Amino acid sequence: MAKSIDVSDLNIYYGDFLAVEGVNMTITARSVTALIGPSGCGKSTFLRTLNRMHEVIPGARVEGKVLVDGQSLYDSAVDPVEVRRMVGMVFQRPNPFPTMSIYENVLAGLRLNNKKLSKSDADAVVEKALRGANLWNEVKDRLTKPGMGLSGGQQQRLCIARAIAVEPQILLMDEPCSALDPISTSAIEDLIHELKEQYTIVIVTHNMQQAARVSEDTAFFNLAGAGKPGRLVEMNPTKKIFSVPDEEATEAYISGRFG
Amino acid sequence: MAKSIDVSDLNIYYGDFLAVEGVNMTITARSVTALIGPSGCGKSTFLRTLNRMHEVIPGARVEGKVLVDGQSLYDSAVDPVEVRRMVGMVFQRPNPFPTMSIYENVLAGLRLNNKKLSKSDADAVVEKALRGANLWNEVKDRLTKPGMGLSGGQQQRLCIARAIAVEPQILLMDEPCSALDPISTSAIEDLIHELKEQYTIVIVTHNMQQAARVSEDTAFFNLAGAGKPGRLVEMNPTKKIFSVPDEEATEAYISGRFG
Amino acid sequence: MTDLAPAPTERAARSIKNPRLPQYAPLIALVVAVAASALLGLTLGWGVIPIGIVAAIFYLIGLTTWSRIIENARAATDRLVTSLVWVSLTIALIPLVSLLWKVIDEGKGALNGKFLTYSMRNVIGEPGGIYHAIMGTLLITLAAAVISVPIGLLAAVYLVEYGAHSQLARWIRFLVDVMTGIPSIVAGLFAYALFSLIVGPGTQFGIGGGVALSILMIPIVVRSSEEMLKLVPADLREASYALGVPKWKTILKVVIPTAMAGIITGVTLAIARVIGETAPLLIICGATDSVNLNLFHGQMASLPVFIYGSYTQPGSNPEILKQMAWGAALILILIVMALNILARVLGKLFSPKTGH
Amino acid sequence: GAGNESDGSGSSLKGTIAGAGSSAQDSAMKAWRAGYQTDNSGVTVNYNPSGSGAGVEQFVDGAIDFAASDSALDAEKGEIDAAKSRCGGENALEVPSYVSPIAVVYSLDGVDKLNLSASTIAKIFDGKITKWNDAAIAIDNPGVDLPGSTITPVHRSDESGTTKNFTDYLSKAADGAWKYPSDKVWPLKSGEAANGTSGVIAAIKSGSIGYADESQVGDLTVASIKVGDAYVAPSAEGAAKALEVSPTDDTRAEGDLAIKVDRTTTEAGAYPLFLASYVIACPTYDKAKADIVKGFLSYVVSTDGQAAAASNAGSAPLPAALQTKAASIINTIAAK
Amino acid sequence: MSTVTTGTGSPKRRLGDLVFANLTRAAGLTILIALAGVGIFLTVEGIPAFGAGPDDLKGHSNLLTYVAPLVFGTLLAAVIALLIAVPLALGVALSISHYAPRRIAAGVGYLVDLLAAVPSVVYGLWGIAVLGPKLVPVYKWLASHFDWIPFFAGPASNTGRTIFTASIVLALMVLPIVTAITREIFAQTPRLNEEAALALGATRWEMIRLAVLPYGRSGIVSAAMLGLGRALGETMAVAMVLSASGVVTWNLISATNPSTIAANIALTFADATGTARNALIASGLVLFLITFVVNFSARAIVSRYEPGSK
Ligand SMILES: Nc1ncnc2c1ncn2[C@@H]1O[C@H](COP(=O)(O)OP(=O)(O)OP(=O)(O)O)[C@@H](O)[C@H]1O
Ligand SMILES: Nc1ncnc2c1ncn2[C@@H]1O[C@H](COP(=O)(O)OP(=O)(O)OP(=O)(O)O)[C@@H](O)[C@H]1O
Ligand SMILES: [Mg+2]
Ligand SMILES: [Mg+2]
Repeated sequence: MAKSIDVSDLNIYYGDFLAVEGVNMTITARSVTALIGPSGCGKSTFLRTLNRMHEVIPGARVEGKVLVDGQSLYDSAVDPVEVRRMVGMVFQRPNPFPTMSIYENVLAGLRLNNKKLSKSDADAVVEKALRGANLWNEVKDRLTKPGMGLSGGQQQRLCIARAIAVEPQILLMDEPCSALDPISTSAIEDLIHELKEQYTIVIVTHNMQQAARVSEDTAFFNLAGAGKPGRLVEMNPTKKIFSVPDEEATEAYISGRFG
Repeated sequence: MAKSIDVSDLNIYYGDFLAVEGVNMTITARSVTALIGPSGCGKSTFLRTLNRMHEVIPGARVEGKVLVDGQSLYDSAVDPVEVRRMVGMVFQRPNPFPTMSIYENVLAGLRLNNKKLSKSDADAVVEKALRGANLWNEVKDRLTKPGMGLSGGQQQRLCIARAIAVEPQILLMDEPCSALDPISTSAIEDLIHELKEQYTIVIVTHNMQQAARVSEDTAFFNLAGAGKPGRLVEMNPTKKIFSVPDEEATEAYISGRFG
Repeated sequence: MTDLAPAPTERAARSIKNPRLPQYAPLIALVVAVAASALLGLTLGWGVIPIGIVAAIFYLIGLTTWSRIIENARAATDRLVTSLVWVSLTIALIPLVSLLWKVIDEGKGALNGKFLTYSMRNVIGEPGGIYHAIMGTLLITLAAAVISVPIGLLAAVYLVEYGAHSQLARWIRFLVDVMTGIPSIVAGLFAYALFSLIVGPGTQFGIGGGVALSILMIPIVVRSSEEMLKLVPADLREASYALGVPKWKTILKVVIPTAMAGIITGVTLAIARVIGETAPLLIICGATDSVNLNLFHGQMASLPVFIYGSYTQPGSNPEILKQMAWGAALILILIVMALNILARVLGKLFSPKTGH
Repeated sequence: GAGNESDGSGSSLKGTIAGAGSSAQDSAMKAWRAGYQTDNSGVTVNYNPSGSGAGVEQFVDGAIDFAASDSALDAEKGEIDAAKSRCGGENALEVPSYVSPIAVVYSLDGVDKLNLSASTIAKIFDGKITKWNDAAIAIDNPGVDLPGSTITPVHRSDESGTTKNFTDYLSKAADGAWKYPSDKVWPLKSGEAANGTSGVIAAIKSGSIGYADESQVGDLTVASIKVGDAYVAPSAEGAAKALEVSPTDDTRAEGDLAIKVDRTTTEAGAYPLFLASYVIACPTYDKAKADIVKGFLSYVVSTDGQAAAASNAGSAPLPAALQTKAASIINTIAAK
Repeated sequence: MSTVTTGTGSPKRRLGDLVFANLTRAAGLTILIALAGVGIFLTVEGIPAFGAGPDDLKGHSNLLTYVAPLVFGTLLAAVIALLIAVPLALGVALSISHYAPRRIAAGVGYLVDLLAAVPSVVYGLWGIAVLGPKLVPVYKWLASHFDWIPFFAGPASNTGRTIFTASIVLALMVLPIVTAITREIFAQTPRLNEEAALALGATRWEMIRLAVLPYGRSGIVSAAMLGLGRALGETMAVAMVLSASGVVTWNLISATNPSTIAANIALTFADATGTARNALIASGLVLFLITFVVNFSARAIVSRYEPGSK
């Protein structure tokens, strides 16, 4: 069910401010693509155009094309709500719904979309999603407890479970581990490994080692200068990026000489 | 006029929480001493005990001794107001008084004691302090403009000018460059070089290179473990710390293996 | 570097040890001031108030002068301001204590079984009850809440979620702020003028009071709800959108439930704020001494109006009615305080659990 | 419902009527309503002491069933015609229901008996006499040791029938010393203003003088006013006597028992500073209400009713002749 | 799995969103309409008063001379209240934000909020029964020693129910709101600026003068104006406490006092009929306009200085 993504000539604006310019990129289905680059270069901005979350911000808009298996996301006939069901997202800070139990959190995507689920179906969905997020064993005895009661890493996995419960085809992750301790981080990284069997995953990370560990392809974004828009400098298989990148800027960034 | 500082068996508390434990340290007059260490280890906390700014926080207190040229800062007969005049401080984020002009900002400290400063004396003090902070040439034509109108780096130098205008003997700086761009940073570093001719300077920094560039001595603070108080691990000449530190933890920290 | 400032040696000579007053100096000054003033006052036959005022003046002058002599001018100013701050706090709290004490002292005598269960119908020459006024107050306030809460909450949702940066929202936000300052009597006149034109001249009934109070209540509800909605992290909205949930459902199912504790607290405080209003009800609800539970017909009693009426027009049994007025004031204050406490409790009760 | 509002019924009458108007009659109304409602527990009589003017207006608007007013309907203001059209073209009924002496109250240390003539009272309230030991006061009070302190006159700040009758008395009895017309609103800006009778009572502190319904003066000392050559203290009997010597207004239609109060009577024992207040009703009502209005107002002017008012409101019972006339007028009330 | 396109047309906005968004907008508009309604209905019902004569205006020849003394009294009482309340409020706010230990500060804050929770009619009771009588000797003393100051010309009231007493009660009633706003602003003073001042060797008061007060200046002004708005419109306490004759006088301690618009309405509304009611409503409109202007300015000041707005 995973899908590939084709981005062509994408310009991303916040009002009049051009934040990211001229991105062309192809993201392979059932693989992990990492987005790296210095702060402010537009990684998050770009990521959010892939499920039309960008336009949630007032005044924000895009020019250009994003195709998911050939279907254009920004077609006027396309309902952004439907897009977001197809393209799930996990955020930097874990954000379970504080008023809901663990069980309800997992079901939130389905329930809020008016799916009438029988109790046994719902149980099945919850178990499947939590297992998928490697969280089942830790929480199966306290499903009715508030989701906020979990540790940070558990909360993040709960958010992943919540995202995959609606069975998206693509999963976007914006620095999913940056608020987590090393143990939780490695739990999430393991999870990403498993998830890519089924999902197309795009992950933003500041941690070069993480990019190297989890991704097949890496895209390096950079700013051409202060006040200039961010742009895609280079996209290549991760191995190549971390050994012999095409661009000098990539090399400089990866070796830690700036950023 | 600079003075040396002797710290012995200093325990620093926030209420019941022991933040820093058992510091013994001697800071040489007319030199720059850098404090380094991972976040939360108590560098800022320790620094603020050197001019009794620590006790500004409700419930905060210290045990132990801080001697400045043999005078105990925490003696009951000592007036903290006088201590702070003698030991100036520059903060992480530049904080000029927003309602005052550049000129008034520089004079703010002096005006407190010396209400009847003649215009010519005041002019002289302002010029001297601003020259001392390497800011005179940039602002001499707009002394009556608000201090907030300057760039971040200029604001920080304005704060330094404000601090040295009261002619302290010691200058404490808590990550004075962390909010600044590289060019402003190097202006401040140059300034520190000049200031140490006259002042005893203690600087907290996260930037190892900066510590190496500006300081004569370096003190490495660390946490013994999560929830445990911070402590001074090692203090040595900067050269030695960055080449052959006594402690393994120092080595690990400096080489970037943790923190 | 040119040396323009005073010679460094002079500065270096400055000692950090200034002479200082003992830590308990303010206490000593206070005791001495009070004692001196009391002595003076008792010999000259003053009352408590002049003694208090003179004691405060003695304290201010005494401590400042002492510090001026022993410490220095700056320290003296600092002590003067510190003392002024404490004196002003005392001055502000004395009336509150006096008021509460008076209400309790005068009001407790009125409290008995009949007081809360009887009305004033057919009661002459003996203490009756305020059941009719309590019911009126509760009904009118309930009506006000029923009008205000949906309008206020929805408007807050508009301000935070939909209008956000629009010109309209800016105006609404601004005028809501302005509206918080509408005099209550004007709200009463508005309701009166409104229903005079709609229903007929001189109409007085409970729902009119509800409308008048809601004019006072809506801005409070909007402001507090807006603050609470703004506190809901954008994260949560995004999390919900990212699950493919439409905006309106996100607001109803995620944003509002998350803010619920704060909203309820705000509404409760708004109720507490308007439940003691007198002036508008005097104009639009009138008064009666019987129980009237019909908001849409006939005059309706309320606690504040009962207090006002009983105290200012006690008729032929002034002692009885004045005592009842104090009793009703006590009940009213208790209700308001109970609402304030309830607001806190509800806030705790509805706030999202973290489950420890 | 409240513990005292039972639903059991003593008579077959059932229904609610509403009245409004005179606040002076409020205490009496309470007594009347209580008495009548006790006998007829299915009946509710509401009364809103909103003020005479408001009562008449609401009556004319048809918002209430009867009004109570401290002054008779005023032909000049068109009230009689308005009331007539309210009552479907028939003249409204108007009978005195409440008569109460108005006391001149004062507080003065060491002086517990005070005699005042109308013109002295007028000068005091007009600010012409400002000290207690003024010659004009001394003349009325030989042998009394009057202090030289300032007099603070206290008056009503709200509109009031008491004020209207007090100023009416001054304008008629004070030999020109009071040049303001009779009015519900106190005509002067000087002196201490107090809201309501109780406000006036509360404001009478040492050195003050005021006027208030006699039934509510409580422990305060009251002055005697000069009637003829004697000084008369306020009392229900004195007021009743003064009322008896006052003629009814014969320009009025039948059923309108307006009285032209004689403020300058010299009748021995009469106390002409009093307030006479009326109830105003229509001759016909809906079937549902006619019996209740008739029953209630009959009770008001009955001996029982007047006695109840006298004991609860301290009013003077209507003189027998007036009472009979009033009762017969009320008795004409009928269903449409 | 669902497809991305959902039919033809432009489902940019879903029905639910459309309905809900408009519902909330309607609620917002209702508020604007209500506010306009207050002005409109008061105007409509107030207009007949322009034709009112002395009968309906307590002897005044026209509406203007009727309302003018009331406006005077309203402003006088409110301004005196403010003169008392603002310095006190600043003191209380500072004690909460910068002087009291945190535990005490919370308690004090709660007590001050309690002042706001007391219904105005109870203030009225207290003013008549406690404050007024307690102030009588003070007034007597002022009148006998300071009668050369017009404010204290006397003769002193016997009951203490003067405009000055009313102003003190008003001051108590506006104290909480002024305190709440200023303490909020003081507490928001950037810690950095406070520490900058302390690190220069400032005493606590000098720190407040250097960092706190300048930062809160506009907030103090607008808090005072909001307090003014409250004081102008406060009704019952004044109506109960004040012995109101409706004169224009600067004498603050005598028995003969100016009245305020709000108190005048509350006291005379029940008795008023016909055009007299219209006149009261017209005076209410004047009060509405005054408070509107005051609150409007106050809010305008606040929003001008609010961080993030231009
Ligand atoms: N809501 C917004 N409105 C306006 N500009 C924005 C907004 N969010 C981000 N930007 C701007 O867009 C540019 C790209 O920001 P973005 O957050 O995408 O960077 P990033 O690469 O994700 O950085 P980081 O690594 O810090 O997360 C920046 O210049 C940023 O200031
Ligand atoms: N105001 C305070 N109240 C209570 N605890 C505090 C306070 N400020 C700091 N701490 C605690 O004291 C310890 C030391 O903090 P401090 O700010 O001195 O660390 P630091 O080394 O300066 O860190 P950083 O590099 O992040 O500035 C930390 O555990 C911190 O949580
Ligand atoms: Mg980002
Ligand atoms: Mg720090």
